[in-house]
Amino acid sequence: MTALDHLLLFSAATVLLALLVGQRPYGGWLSTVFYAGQFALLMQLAGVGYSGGIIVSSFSLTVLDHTMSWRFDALSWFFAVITIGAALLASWYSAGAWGKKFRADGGNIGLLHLALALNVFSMLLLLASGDFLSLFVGWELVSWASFLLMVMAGGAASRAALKYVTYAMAGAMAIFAGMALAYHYAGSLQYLDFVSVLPLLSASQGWMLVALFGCGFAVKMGLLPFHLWQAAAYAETPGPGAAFLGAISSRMGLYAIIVVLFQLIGLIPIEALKISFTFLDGQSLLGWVAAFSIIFPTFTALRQNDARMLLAWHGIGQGGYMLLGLAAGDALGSAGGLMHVFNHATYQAALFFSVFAVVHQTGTSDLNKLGGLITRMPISFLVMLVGIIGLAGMPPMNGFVSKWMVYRSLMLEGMPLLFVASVIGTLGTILSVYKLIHNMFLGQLRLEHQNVREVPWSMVAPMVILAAIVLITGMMPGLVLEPIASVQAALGLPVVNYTLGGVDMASGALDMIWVCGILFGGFAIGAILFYSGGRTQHIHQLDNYAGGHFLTADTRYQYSDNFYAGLMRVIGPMYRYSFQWLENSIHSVTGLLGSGMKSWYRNAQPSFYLLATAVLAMAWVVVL
Amino acid sequence: MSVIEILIEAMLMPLVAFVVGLFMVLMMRKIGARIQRRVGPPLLQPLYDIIKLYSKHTQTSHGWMHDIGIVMAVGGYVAAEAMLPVPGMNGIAEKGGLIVLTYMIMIPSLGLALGVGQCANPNGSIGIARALTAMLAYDVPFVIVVFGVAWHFGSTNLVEIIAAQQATGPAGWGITEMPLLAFAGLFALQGMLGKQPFEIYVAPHEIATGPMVEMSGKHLGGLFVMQCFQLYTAAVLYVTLFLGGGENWLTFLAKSFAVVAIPMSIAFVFPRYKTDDLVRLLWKWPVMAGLLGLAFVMN
Amino acid sequence: MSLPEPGMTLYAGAIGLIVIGIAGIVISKNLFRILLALVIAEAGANMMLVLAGFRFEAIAPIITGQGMPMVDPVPQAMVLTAIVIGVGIQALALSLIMRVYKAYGTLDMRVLSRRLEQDISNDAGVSPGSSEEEPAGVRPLPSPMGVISKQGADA
Amino acid sequence: MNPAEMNPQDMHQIVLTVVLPLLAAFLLPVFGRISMTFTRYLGPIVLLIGLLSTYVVWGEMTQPYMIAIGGFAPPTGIVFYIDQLSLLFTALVLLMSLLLWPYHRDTSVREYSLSLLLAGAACGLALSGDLFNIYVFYELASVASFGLVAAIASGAAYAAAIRYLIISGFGSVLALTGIALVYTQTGTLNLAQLALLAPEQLSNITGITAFLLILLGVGVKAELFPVNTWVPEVYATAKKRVSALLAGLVSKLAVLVLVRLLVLVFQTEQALQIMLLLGVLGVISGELAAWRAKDMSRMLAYSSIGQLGMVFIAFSIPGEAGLYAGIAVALHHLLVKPALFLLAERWGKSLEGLRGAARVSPGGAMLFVLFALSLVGVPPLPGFWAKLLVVMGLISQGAAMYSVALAVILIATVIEANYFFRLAITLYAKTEAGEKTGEETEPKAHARLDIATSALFGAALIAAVVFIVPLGQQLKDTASQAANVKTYISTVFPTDGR
Amino acid sequence: MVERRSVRDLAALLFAGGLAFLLLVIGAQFVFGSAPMLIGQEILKAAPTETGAANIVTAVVLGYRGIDTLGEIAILFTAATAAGLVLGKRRENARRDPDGGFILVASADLLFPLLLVVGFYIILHGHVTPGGGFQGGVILAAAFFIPLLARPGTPVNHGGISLLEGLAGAAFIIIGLVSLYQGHEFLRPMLEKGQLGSLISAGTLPLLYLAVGLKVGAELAGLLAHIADVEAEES
Repeated sequence: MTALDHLLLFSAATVLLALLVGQRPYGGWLSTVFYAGQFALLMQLAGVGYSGGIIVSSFSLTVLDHTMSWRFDALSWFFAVITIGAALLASWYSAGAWGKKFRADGGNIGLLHLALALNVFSMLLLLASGDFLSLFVGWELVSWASFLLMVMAGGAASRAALKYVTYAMAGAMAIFAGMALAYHYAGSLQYLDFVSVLPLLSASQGWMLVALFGCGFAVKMGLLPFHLWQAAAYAETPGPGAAFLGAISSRMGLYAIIVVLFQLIGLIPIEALKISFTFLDGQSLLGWVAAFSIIFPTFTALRQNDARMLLAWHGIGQGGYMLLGLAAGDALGSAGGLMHVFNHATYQAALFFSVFAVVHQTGTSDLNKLGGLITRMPISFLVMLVGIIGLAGMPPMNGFVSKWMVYRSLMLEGMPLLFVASVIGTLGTILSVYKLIHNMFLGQLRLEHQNVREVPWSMVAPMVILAAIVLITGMMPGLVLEPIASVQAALGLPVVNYTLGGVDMASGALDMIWVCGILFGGFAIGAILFYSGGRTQHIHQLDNYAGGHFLTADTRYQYSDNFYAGLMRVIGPMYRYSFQWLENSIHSVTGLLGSGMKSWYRNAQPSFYLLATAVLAMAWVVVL
Repeated sequence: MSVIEILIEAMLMPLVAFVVGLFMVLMMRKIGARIQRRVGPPLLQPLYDIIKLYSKHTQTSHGWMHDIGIVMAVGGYVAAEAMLPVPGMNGIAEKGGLIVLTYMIMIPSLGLALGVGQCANPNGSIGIARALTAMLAYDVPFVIVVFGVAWHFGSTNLVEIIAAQQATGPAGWGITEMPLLAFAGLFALQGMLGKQPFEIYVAPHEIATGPMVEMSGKHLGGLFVMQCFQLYTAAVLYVTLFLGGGENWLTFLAKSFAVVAIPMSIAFVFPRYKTDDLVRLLWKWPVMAGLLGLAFVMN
Repeated sequence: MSLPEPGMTLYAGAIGLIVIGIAGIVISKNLFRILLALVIAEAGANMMLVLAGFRFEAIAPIITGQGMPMVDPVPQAMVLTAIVIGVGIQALALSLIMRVYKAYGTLDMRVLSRRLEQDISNDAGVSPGSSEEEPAGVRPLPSPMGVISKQGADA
Repeated sequence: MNPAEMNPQDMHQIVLTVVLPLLAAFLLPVFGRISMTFTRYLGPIVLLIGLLSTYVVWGEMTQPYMIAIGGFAPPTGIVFYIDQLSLLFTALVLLMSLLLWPYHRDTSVREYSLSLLLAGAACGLALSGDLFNIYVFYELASVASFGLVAAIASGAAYAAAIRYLIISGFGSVLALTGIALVYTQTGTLNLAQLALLAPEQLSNITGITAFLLILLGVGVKAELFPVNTWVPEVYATAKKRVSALLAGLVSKLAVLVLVRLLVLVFQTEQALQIMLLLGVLGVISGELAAWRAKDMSRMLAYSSIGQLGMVFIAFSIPGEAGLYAGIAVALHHLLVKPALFLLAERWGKSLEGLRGAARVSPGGAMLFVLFALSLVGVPPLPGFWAKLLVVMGLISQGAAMYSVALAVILIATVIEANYFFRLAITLYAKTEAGEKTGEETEPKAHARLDIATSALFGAALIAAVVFIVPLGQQLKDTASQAANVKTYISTVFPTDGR
Repeated sequence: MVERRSVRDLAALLFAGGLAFLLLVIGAQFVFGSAPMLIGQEILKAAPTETGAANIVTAVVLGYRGIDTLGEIAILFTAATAAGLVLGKRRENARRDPDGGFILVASADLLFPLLLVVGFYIILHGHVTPGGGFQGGVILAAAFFIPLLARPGTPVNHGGISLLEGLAGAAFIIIGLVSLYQGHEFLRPMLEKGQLGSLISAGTLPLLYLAVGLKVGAELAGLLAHIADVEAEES
């Protein structure tokens, strides 16, 4: 029994617990405690995470001559920290008032806890996978566990979940095919044999493998063109579930991509795969996929009118940065990509938490039905402020650091277009997050929200913790970069030269301690200047004038709909819904074929088929 | 270089910036007056305005975010100045660099946006929406420029960039090495300053000065201070990237004022663009020029 | 070319029976005729079976003292079996046909299959389902515009 | 060679699995005049006895052996060949017939005897080692199934049954022709002897044609692609227990027969290719049609066509791997599909009518999800391992056709997942009183018997997950034993080649 | 619609022609009239000693391929049962067709005993002369059925028929089982072979044939009776 076994068993125990007492009022708290326990067990493995090395599970299974084994290395540890942390906070968030209200509204809180525990367990299995078979098994389990989490809300959620499960199965089958191909080439499903046989493969075989695995994993990651399922599926999931999924779930795809494409196959062979008639090779293809995955979803998010959808679409977009950084392939870029996984998890969870806090109090997440809540829910506002600054990637939050690294590595690698694309993505993010916070917390307060209160501490605490993490890791990125460095070492990538404050390198270092220090200093000076002026009198939130005329509170003058009208006049025509169109076309073509088949089976003279087949087959035989 | 010295410099640089910024505002208004055949304000008028606004008696605030927004707007620039090397003082330029600065000068806009947002005035929100759109518009050519410069000098460290240019003299300045990028940068500068023809977000006759609509007293005063910093930052940044920074204070100030003078004189003879026209314009010519310049720089 | 030897002729006859029967099965629309065609085809198949054990100037496999060569008894036994099997199936088919006629009042295969489809669908409470006449529910290849009008939230 | 340590009494007992059901069936009408309760329990008792003897034989058998019926040495007489595969299927036949026995009070004696006859015939199919004998048992099974289909006594059932009868009669004509060709060519019917002669006498056009004719004839039962148009209408009209029996059991036995012939006699390239092609077409057509189906019974019917297509694909992989994969897939389908049909007993109507059915019978919904997951092939459920075997087997064949088949299987899986979970979501959909339209009726709860039976199947599925490792090993042995032609021949002809 | 049908029929004809052609092509390589007879020869050699039946076809039907025969009577039984299930019982009060005329009735009564005798004769001599259980059984069925045709009015005693068929079939199997429980294979011929060609010979084969004959007769009779017994259309 190694420490890894303890972790997995304890995670399974959490599932059992959620199954047994999930329904009870104290079930949420108990499972939160259990997640804390998992976290503690994970910290026992910190050696793996910080100084590298591999810890192997003592379980191993041989089914149908295929051996499945599980182990943990720095990469698994890094992702596991995020997973369990997200689960811990999510279950904390749902344990108290939120859970009560959820049950009161007819939700099945026990199922929620169960689904969450199942997700964590299956993700740990996936992260611990030590060969293709265990990887695939873990992958499928993760897919179906998250399906359970998505589908439980019913209604629109179940529609989205069905879409998800179709995409996920398609992806899984691509992986299955890739796995089979690997088996065909290597003669076994063990990583080592695969790596040993890799150099012997021809370019076309290499393309086959990369394409199958890449597409399969890309589906879960929500990379273009497989992104359509994600936003709705995540957004419709009940609060903590959405936060959890948004934080980590789709990153499992990234994990698999790292393991298979970067660790096993490696960037050099991928770079060697040229696309004929273009200047592209495998690596730059990855880069461009990532870039488009940044831009399109970000600007789709800009058009959303539902806070949850907006965040979910940004989640897809942010995934692009991670892949972009990794595709850049140098120390800085890969470190940035990996760090962005952590950062994104933190601020995305914080944002979802604060949005669902608002939903919890007001019952809607429609950006046209909210506004002015800053005075009513100040803490949620602050959390969202921290979150959006992180999401937009501006100092002093951690999102800035990881993006900075990606930009830097793109500069060093000399990829101007990708650089510009990623910056455009950031600018779009700034626009849409301002819309988000403005329409929810700023502007006019609606009468029906006059006596909304801040959410109780059981929901506030996780939010604040997350916000604190976003800020602290923004000021001291070294905290996160340390394990990442060992991850890079484990992956065989060049290791980033990190300091506590950021990155130390010639030609442009980054020291966030100084930057943030100066920034807050600047704020201090600004504050001194400001408050040295005459004393202000605060006027009531509903005491507003326009053109000198008093606006009664029931007149709606919140500028929320068709935000950025001018911009939309320019880029509006660019929204072609091509992917949507593609999806619908596939759907309806399948339908057409299906009905064709049905009418084939409704034949008046079945014997005719029999005769025809017999004759044709015999003719074939005789002719041959 | 000890922490104390850095801190002192970080104190001094914003002060210098503020003073220079005041004179830039003065020059701007003078230019405007001259073009309109007016006399123009006296020497210390900008300072008087600020003091007056700060010391007004009726100071109406729409809530704490309204105040903090202004604080962020000013503070963000104060911090940004500490990263913008001036002759003799580098502040924390080595610790940040070009990209950090680029994002740093977005913070004031964000603060302003948040502050305006709480005023619950649709005109203000509309103004902010337009301002952010404009930012999206002019930042595209700007980042192209940033990339080009960083690639050309092989560094994002402003100090090194300046050093590299001063080592070779005017022949090695950015503007001679990469004129196309400099041209694109000029557009970005114009946009950054938010003057005509790119001041749709203020549009006094349409949305009643947009973001400023609910501002009065020291809030407006804060915005005045911010404007000083804004002019200074934009000018010095351009000087640093393309005009070889300042060998000494004299050349430094000369270059900076010259850089500010250009957009001003453009501003007062042009009408303003609609938002979408603005976006189209900034995404067409400067971007083309910038990409072409990149191609030259990177070949 | 010479006259085909008698074995071949018999074989041709058997095949003829089979093919006639099969053609009848496939072409005729009336259930009863189809059944008769089936009987013919079976007869043909049985004939082929007998032929398998057939040999010239040999007697039936019954020991009568004089040692003449005998034909293969096994196919005969098999044919005996096959015939009886055929009889059983035909009897069952006949009774089914009577029932079908009682239920639907027709023996036309096409009408039957249509009515059957209707019955099943009505019984299941669903519309008889799509056919060549009315294709799949969604428009085959929707134009992007159509999508835009349909897709509100998720794109 | 009959192992010495095995006493002949037990060896020959295996015949009982075929004979006793027939005997009981003959006598049922007689007993029916004496005591109704006795007749009700006679069937299950007989099946249990059969199971018992199968168990005994399984326990004692160390290697395959044969029984010369009537004591006439092969090839003159008819032999039964008993190896793990045939024993396994005999046991499954009896078990299934026991589980799917028409326990309802209102069942007539005739149905009892028909079910028994079907069971006996199926056992015969599993055991027999003689071409024509197989044909006889096949016909017996067909006639019995016609009767069972028509037993529901509705006009639709009669129409479906007669259509079924005609196509299957047509098929058996072809099969008989094929047998005649084989006999004309070789002059023997004993499979072992055929296996001996095949290489020089049947690996030619005649042999392949004969196999084709037999394939199409027997394929009617096995839901082979072009000759399976009877499937949806029959499964939709017949009693669901009968559909379960046909889809789960009879189809598999037909496949088993074909596989025996393929392995022993017709081991040729073209034969495999044709099976593969038809299998692929079956998968495509079945899954697509199921995706469009509007009522549950026909959805299941179409999907079972698809599944059988996959079975054919699996068996068309040459060599032991093919048998291994094929047996695994067939067993899995045999475990899952009957249970689903049992659930469809009350849920067989339109899919829309099933909104919120989970509230009415939660157990049923849960079982449905379980079986759906296994069919889609979600690890660690058995369906996944079966699919894994198929995929690995296909990929190891280089030929393009096999890769196409692989792609088809994978795509079909996606479609399958879509329609199965579309239904699962409908089952669990929340239905407010307001949204319920007038014509659509409240979904019905399951009969206790049905739910209990399919729960048994579910338990078996879970057990298979737990014991997957030994199970896989056992199947591997079975497959390798069945794939070994030499053993077969030397078992039937211990002394010399003839 | 119409032309689609005719096209389909044309195609069907073409295919049928193709089938004929292909089968002929395949048949062209056979040499008929000299069958390989791998099994046949051995049976012809061994049958008299092994079974003691002069009619070797009988030996094959009941001995070598006895289980085929079992399956076949099972099929008949199944068909009869299924037909009974399908056609069901007639209502007593349902309208019946009138009797045939005097000639029909009288000749039917006349024929009945003769057919009975002939049938049993053929059955019992099945193992020495051509003929046997099936042929005889059919005649028995005819003997039973002709009067029914003559007098549609008489109600049929289905119970008796089913009793007969059940017992006859059972007898066949039980004879087989006896040998099984003497430690031999199922259906091994028992009793001494007797003198080839005489009536009392060939061990159990005649008994089996008797069972088969009765069975077949009963089944056919039952089937015909069922079909004849269907309620006439109320027209």
